[in-house]
Amino acid sequence: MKRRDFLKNTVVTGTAGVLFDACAPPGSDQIIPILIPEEEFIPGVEEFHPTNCVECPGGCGLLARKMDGRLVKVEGNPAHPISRGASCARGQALPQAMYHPDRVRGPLIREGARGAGQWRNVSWDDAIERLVSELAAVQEDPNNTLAFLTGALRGHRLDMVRRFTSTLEATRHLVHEPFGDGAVLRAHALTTGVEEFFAYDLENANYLVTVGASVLDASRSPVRFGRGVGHLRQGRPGRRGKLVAVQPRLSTTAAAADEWLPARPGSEASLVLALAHVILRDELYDTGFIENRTSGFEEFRARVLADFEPELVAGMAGVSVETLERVATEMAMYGPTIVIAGDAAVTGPRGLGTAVAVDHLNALLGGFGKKGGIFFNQDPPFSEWPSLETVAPAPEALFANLTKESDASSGIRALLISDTNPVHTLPLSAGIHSFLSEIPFVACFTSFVDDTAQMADLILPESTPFERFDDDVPSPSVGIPVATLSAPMFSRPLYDTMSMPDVLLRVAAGLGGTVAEAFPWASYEEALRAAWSGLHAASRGSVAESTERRFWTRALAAGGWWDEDVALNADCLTSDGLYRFELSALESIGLDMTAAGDTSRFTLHVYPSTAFGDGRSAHLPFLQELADPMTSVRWGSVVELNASTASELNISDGDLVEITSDTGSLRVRAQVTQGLRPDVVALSAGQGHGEYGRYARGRGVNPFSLLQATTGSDLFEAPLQATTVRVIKIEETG
Amino acid sequence: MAIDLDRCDGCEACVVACRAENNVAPAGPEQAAIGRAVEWMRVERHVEGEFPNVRTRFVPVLCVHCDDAPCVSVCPVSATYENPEGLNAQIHPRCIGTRACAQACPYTVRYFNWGTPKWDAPLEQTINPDVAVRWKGIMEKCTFCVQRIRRAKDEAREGDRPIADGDVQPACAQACPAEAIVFGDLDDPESAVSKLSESPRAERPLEELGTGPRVFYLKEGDWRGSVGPQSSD
Amino acid sequence: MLLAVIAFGGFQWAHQLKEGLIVAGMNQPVYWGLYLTNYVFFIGISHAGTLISAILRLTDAEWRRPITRAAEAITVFALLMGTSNVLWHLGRPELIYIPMLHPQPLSPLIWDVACISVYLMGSITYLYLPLIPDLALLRDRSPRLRWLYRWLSLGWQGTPKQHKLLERAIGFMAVAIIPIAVSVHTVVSWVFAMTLVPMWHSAIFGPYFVVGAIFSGIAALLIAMAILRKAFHLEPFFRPIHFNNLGLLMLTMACLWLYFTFAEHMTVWYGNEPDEVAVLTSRLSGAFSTPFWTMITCCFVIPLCILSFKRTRTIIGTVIASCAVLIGMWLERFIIVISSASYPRSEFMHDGGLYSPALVEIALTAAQFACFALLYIVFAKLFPLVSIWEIKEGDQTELEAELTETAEARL
Amino acid sequence: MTREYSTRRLLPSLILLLLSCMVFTGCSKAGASPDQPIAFSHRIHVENQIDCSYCHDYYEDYDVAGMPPVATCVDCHSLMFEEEPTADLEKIFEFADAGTEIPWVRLYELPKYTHFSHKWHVRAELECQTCHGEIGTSDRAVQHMVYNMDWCLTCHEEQAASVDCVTCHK
Repeated sequence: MKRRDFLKNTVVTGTAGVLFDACAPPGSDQIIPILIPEEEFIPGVEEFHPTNCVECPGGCGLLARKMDGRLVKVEGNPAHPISRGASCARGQALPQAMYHPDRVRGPLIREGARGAGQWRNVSWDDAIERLVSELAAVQEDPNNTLAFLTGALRGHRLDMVRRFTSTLEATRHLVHEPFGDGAVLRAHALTTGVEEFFAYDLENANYLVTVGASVLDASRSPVRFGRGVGHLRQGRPGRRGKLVAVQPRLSTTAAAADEWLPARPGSEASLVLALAHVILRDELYDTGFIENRTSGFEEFRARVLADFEPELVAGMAGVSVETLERVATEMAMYGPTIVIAGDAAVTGPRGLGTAVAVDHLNALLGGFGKKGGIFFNQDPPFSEWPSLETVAPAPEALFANLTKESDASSGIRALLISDTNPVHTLPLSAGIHSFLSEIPFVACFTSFVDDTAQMADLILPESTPFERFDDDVPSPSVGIPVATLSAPMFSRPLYDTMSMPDVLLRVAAGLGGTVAEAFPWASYEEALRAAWSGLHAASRGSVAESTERRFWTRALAAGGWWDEDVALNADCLTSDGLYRFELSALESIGLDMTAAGDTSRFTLHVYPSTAFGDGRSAHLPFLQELADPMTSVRWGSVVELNASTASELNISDGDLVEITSDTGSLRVRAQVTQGLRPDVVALSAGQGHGEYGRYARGRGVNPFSLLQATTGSDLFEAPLQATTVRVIKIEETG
Repeated sequence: MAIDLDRCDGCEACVVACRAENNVAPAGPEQAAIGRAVEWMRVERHVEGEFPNVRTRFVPVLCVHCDDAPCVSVCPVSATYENPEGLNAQIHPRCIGTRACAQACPYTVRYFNWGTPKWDAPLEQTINPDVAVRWKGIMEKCTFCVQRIRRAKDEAREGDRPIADGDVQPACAQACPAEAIVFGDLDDPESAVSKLSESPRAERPLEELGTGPRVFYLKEGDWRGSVGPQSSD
Repeated sequence: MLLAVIAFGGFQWAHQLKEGLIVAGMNQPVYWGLYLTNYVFFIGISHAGTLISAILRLTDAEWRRPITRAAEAITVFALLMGTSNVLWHLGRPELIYIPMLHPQPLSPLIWDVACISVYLMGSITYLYLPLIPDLALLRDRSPRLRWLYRWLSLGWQGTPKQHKLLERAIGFMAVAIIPIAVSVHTVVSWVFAMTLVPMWHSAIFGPYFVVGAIFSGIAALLIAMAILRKAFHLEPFFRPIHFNNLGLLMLTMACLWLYFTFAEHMTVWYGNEPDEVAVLTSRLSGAFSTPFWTMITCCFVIPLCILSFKRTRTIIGTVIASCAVLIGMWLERFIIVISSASYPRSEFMHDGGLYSPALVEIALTAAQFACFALLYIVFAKLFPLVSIWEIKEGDQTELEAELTETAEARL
Repeated sequence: MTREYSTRRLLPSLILLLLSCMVFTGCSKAGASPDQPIAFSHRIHVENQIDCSYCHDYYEDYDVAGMPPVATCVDCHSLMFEEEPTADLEKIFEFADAGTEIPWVRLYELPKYTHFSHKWHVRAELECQTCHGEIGTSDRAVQHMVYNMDWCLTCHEEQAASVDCVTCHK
């Protein structure tokens, strides 16, 4: 009997330790506090261990509350610039990810056919041996390639993967992030030369327009934007900012907004440019900024004034001329104004155009570098890892584009997957299944057997953020350099798990040669310390210590490093340092959108779920039980229909309907709402998992199965509102 | 407690935070479907108007800890009572499950354990030792995180100082990104919550019933007029 | 067969005890369901007996003599059934004694507990006292169970002294029982009326419930009488005149009941308070419209049609009317309890599931009716359901005269 | 005669009632003294001037009193060469060598729905004896009493401590 249990049993107190000692899970007796020695663990005394949230791009710093040797809750880290002590629903549910009954408890090797879900437990040594041999085999044949598929990684996880893919021969790094807003990043790069999300000074802004971006529910960072909008509204006595949401569906963001412009899907770019038109026409733009810090203004002005009169756009977008005129004027009059694009609006053929148009609008209003405006992220001064003699890595390729190429997988002999679930979040038509089936060896780094891991040959169980060393550079940030740091709060993980970077280190060692040399660290912690020594050297910011060792300890205890004193900057990184009124991306934007001819078809609008994001949080019972803010649905999904549409189709609340696109069809209950355009039906992403633990499996439907795959080369993730569908009511018998 | 509806954006962080803090087990799909889900804190949605002119309000609803609570008077065994600090507390071992309080509550914020709360092992490891795990057949409700109040008092007593405004933060208030929820002592005129309760926007839910709720809602402000023309900074 | 039903009910209850009320159909916001409905209903029935027989006894209505006991028996058993509902209803029945140990005087439920226990005691005594002489009779005549009768008859010798004592006791009880009975149902109504719930929070709920109670009470009595009449060949005692008189009484009650119902709903409709109107519409045209209009039909239309004409005011007629009334009154209780609970103040509760009874609730309801019938039959087997000594006492001719006289008065 | 006739019949039932009451009240009585894995004597340790906090090292500052790890026992007993080794002493070292703790049988356990803090009771200068009895002078740990709410409340009222339900109930 371990001392801890013994204590639990003997102390006179009503702790749940006693309550649940009987049904303690196998392995839970491995839970031992790391920062204080085992003997000192006192029931009823709480400890807080800083950690980082990985559920969404927000990158919040968290404090994990530990009692009786168990992780019982997480709170926002009050010192952390992103979370400032707050957290979102998904963050709050995190502890359930660690103690989830269906977590993978050790490395698994496939038995039987792919996708059959039969696994054999193996030791880490065997698992890594297998991995090494597979990779070595791939390396031998020059026309074989190896691919590492990840989500949008951040912090040094990303650097580890890049380093790994660039040291190995013929290895590609593929990225798949369904709501990654790739077009926005590309637009930023085109206009400002900064391929990163901007930092918005919402606290001092007066007017916020979101184009598609549901910044308050799921996109990017609900916590950061939630706080920002809170301040915008009531943070400053006597000044209340205004929030305008442009999107076809009344999302939580639009619902919280003061004004909702239900623009027709695909018309966002034109709408934004129409706003620009009014501002240019009435010469309400920030002349100072335009003259001194931009280039290509005249061409832009000419184009906009020529093509985007509100009168012309209004009809197409389904927003009245008056509204356009008024909003544009308000934006200029009641600044500082910020415009944010994201989500469905920046996907599909016009996605990039929308993102660029939004940047231009910001520029017109002189938002860059202005208080209450837009700033650029600043990277923490990490020290570089020893440079590699091998050539620089090929830039990340987009997985979505790769899959649909017919002989895509021909070259790829082995595929590593981490932090993404393409089988669930890629359109069926992207042919992900055939793609995977053609690859001889697939390995997954994951804590759960999800839809993708089900198709793998080898599953390498990830540790949760509470059990591993990790760091994170939040993006979007708040304009100052921020680095989150988290250490395991238990001396050993709950189960036989290992974090992906550590596995890479062991694999590298196994492969030997140049690869091994490229990874000279015994553990990921060591690698992190090497990088973080740069922050110590900078000797500024939240943690400044005499010795590197003490710096590390303090940083661990503080949950990271950030420098609040650094001056915010918005200097464009373009060749001439000027903001570029990029026009090429706007070529495709015009008034060519004809009103939908076939009235029996509706545009399908897919949006990220407040509770599940793209679906990666769908395995947590707390979130499944959470009633969606707009649809109130629990443990499932509904399709939203505009009231008038519904009555035409003779559909009422709760009816079972069938939604059919060219690529698939699914059945789901209808919800009739006023908060949606009549020519649009809306489905939430996140549900409809084939595999993802007992709570997510078979719950609701997966809208990605209806979407058409990306077409053309320079598109981003699957277009989220370019698919048209038919809706018919299913008569239920009995 | 004061809740600023103008800040609230319906993200429901408070709902999950409350669950996690107070060991509220999920009811599961079947039970949730027939209205058995327990949420001490829930976000009600009020949608008015027709497309495209739709106005929406999110109202986080929790026990308002009435000054003169209907639930207290109807309980035959005084399992619920108002404590000296004005909390309406539910004493689980005393409750016999008449559900009279639930029926009497005009805010419908009292919840009944229809069955035994289930935690699939090892999820029970996340249970907060500071809060009792309720059992079948009894009522439960928001406690304003009384366990946190107790800890805060202990600390204050430890450093023998009076308990300061902001020392106590219920799980919902702590989680709220928009800082819409403010908790404090209404008897202390200097506390942030007292000041908010004086705000012209402040109103008390169903005040006309004379229950004297201790939760204030600050209704949404009007944008026009509250913002002057563009300021140069 | 009755036993089978009861057994099934018991089994279901055991299941519920194990699993908790999760097996029942109640939910949020409908925390109160069928159990409460039955509770109110049976307590209502209980008013049959005591109240009626007491009033009649006091007013020395001679024709009452044969029917008093039948009525009093109903009271006792209905009360037992009614109170038993508390057992199923409670989340933790094992703690049912707590209200006695730590009562909270402000709670209407406590008033309820007090009143009903008093009422139960009272009506048992009231049933028992007039029984004593007959028990003595049985003790002397009956072939079997003499020990029981001896034990119960407390050595009744029929001495004038004892008679005097008994008469006084009965007289006193008759007076005492009436206010208790009235108070009981008033208090039961207050369990609802004292809350702020739409369409419960009403001043006339007290009298409304009492009227309803007597109404259903008479109905129950009539049915019981008809059955006994057939089963035990009591035709000589339960004569058409009884059915006729009770029928008329019931008719009055029907009108009174309608009046109250109308007043209750009228005020709500006119007051037009949104939350209350929500409940009202649900009754008139919404989810509860079917039960509501059935109730109106059963409680008013049918009795009116049958009972207002002498031709139809036959035994069969009154029995049919009574059945209708019982169904109607049960529905009334159901509607009162459930519909209000289903529509809480909208501002704070949007999606509340509507209530539909689960198997266990239906089973237990059935079991109660069965149990009620069983107890009644057992009682009828063991004890004379007609007060032998009272009838003896009442001089036959006098009785005849009184009967014919009243009969003529009606014509 | 009527009266006595009935009373005679009633007597047995009354007695029955009385008996059952006695049975029920008899159910909860203190004084339980389960066999411990080691015959530990508080008396000896107290007589050797070992302070309570030496083994129960949390009781002054935390909710719980704490139980000593076997190491604590070993620390002293391994140094006492003069004491003659008994079977029980051997057991200590057996447990220590096996690397397991001594599975003491618990004497006092409060309900799960209550909150209790040794700290504040010690600071209120309550004697250990108040709750734990004369354990310090006994060779065998005996449960001093079964705590019930009334008992707690009486003391709280005497000491003018909080009698608010949520002070202890959670």
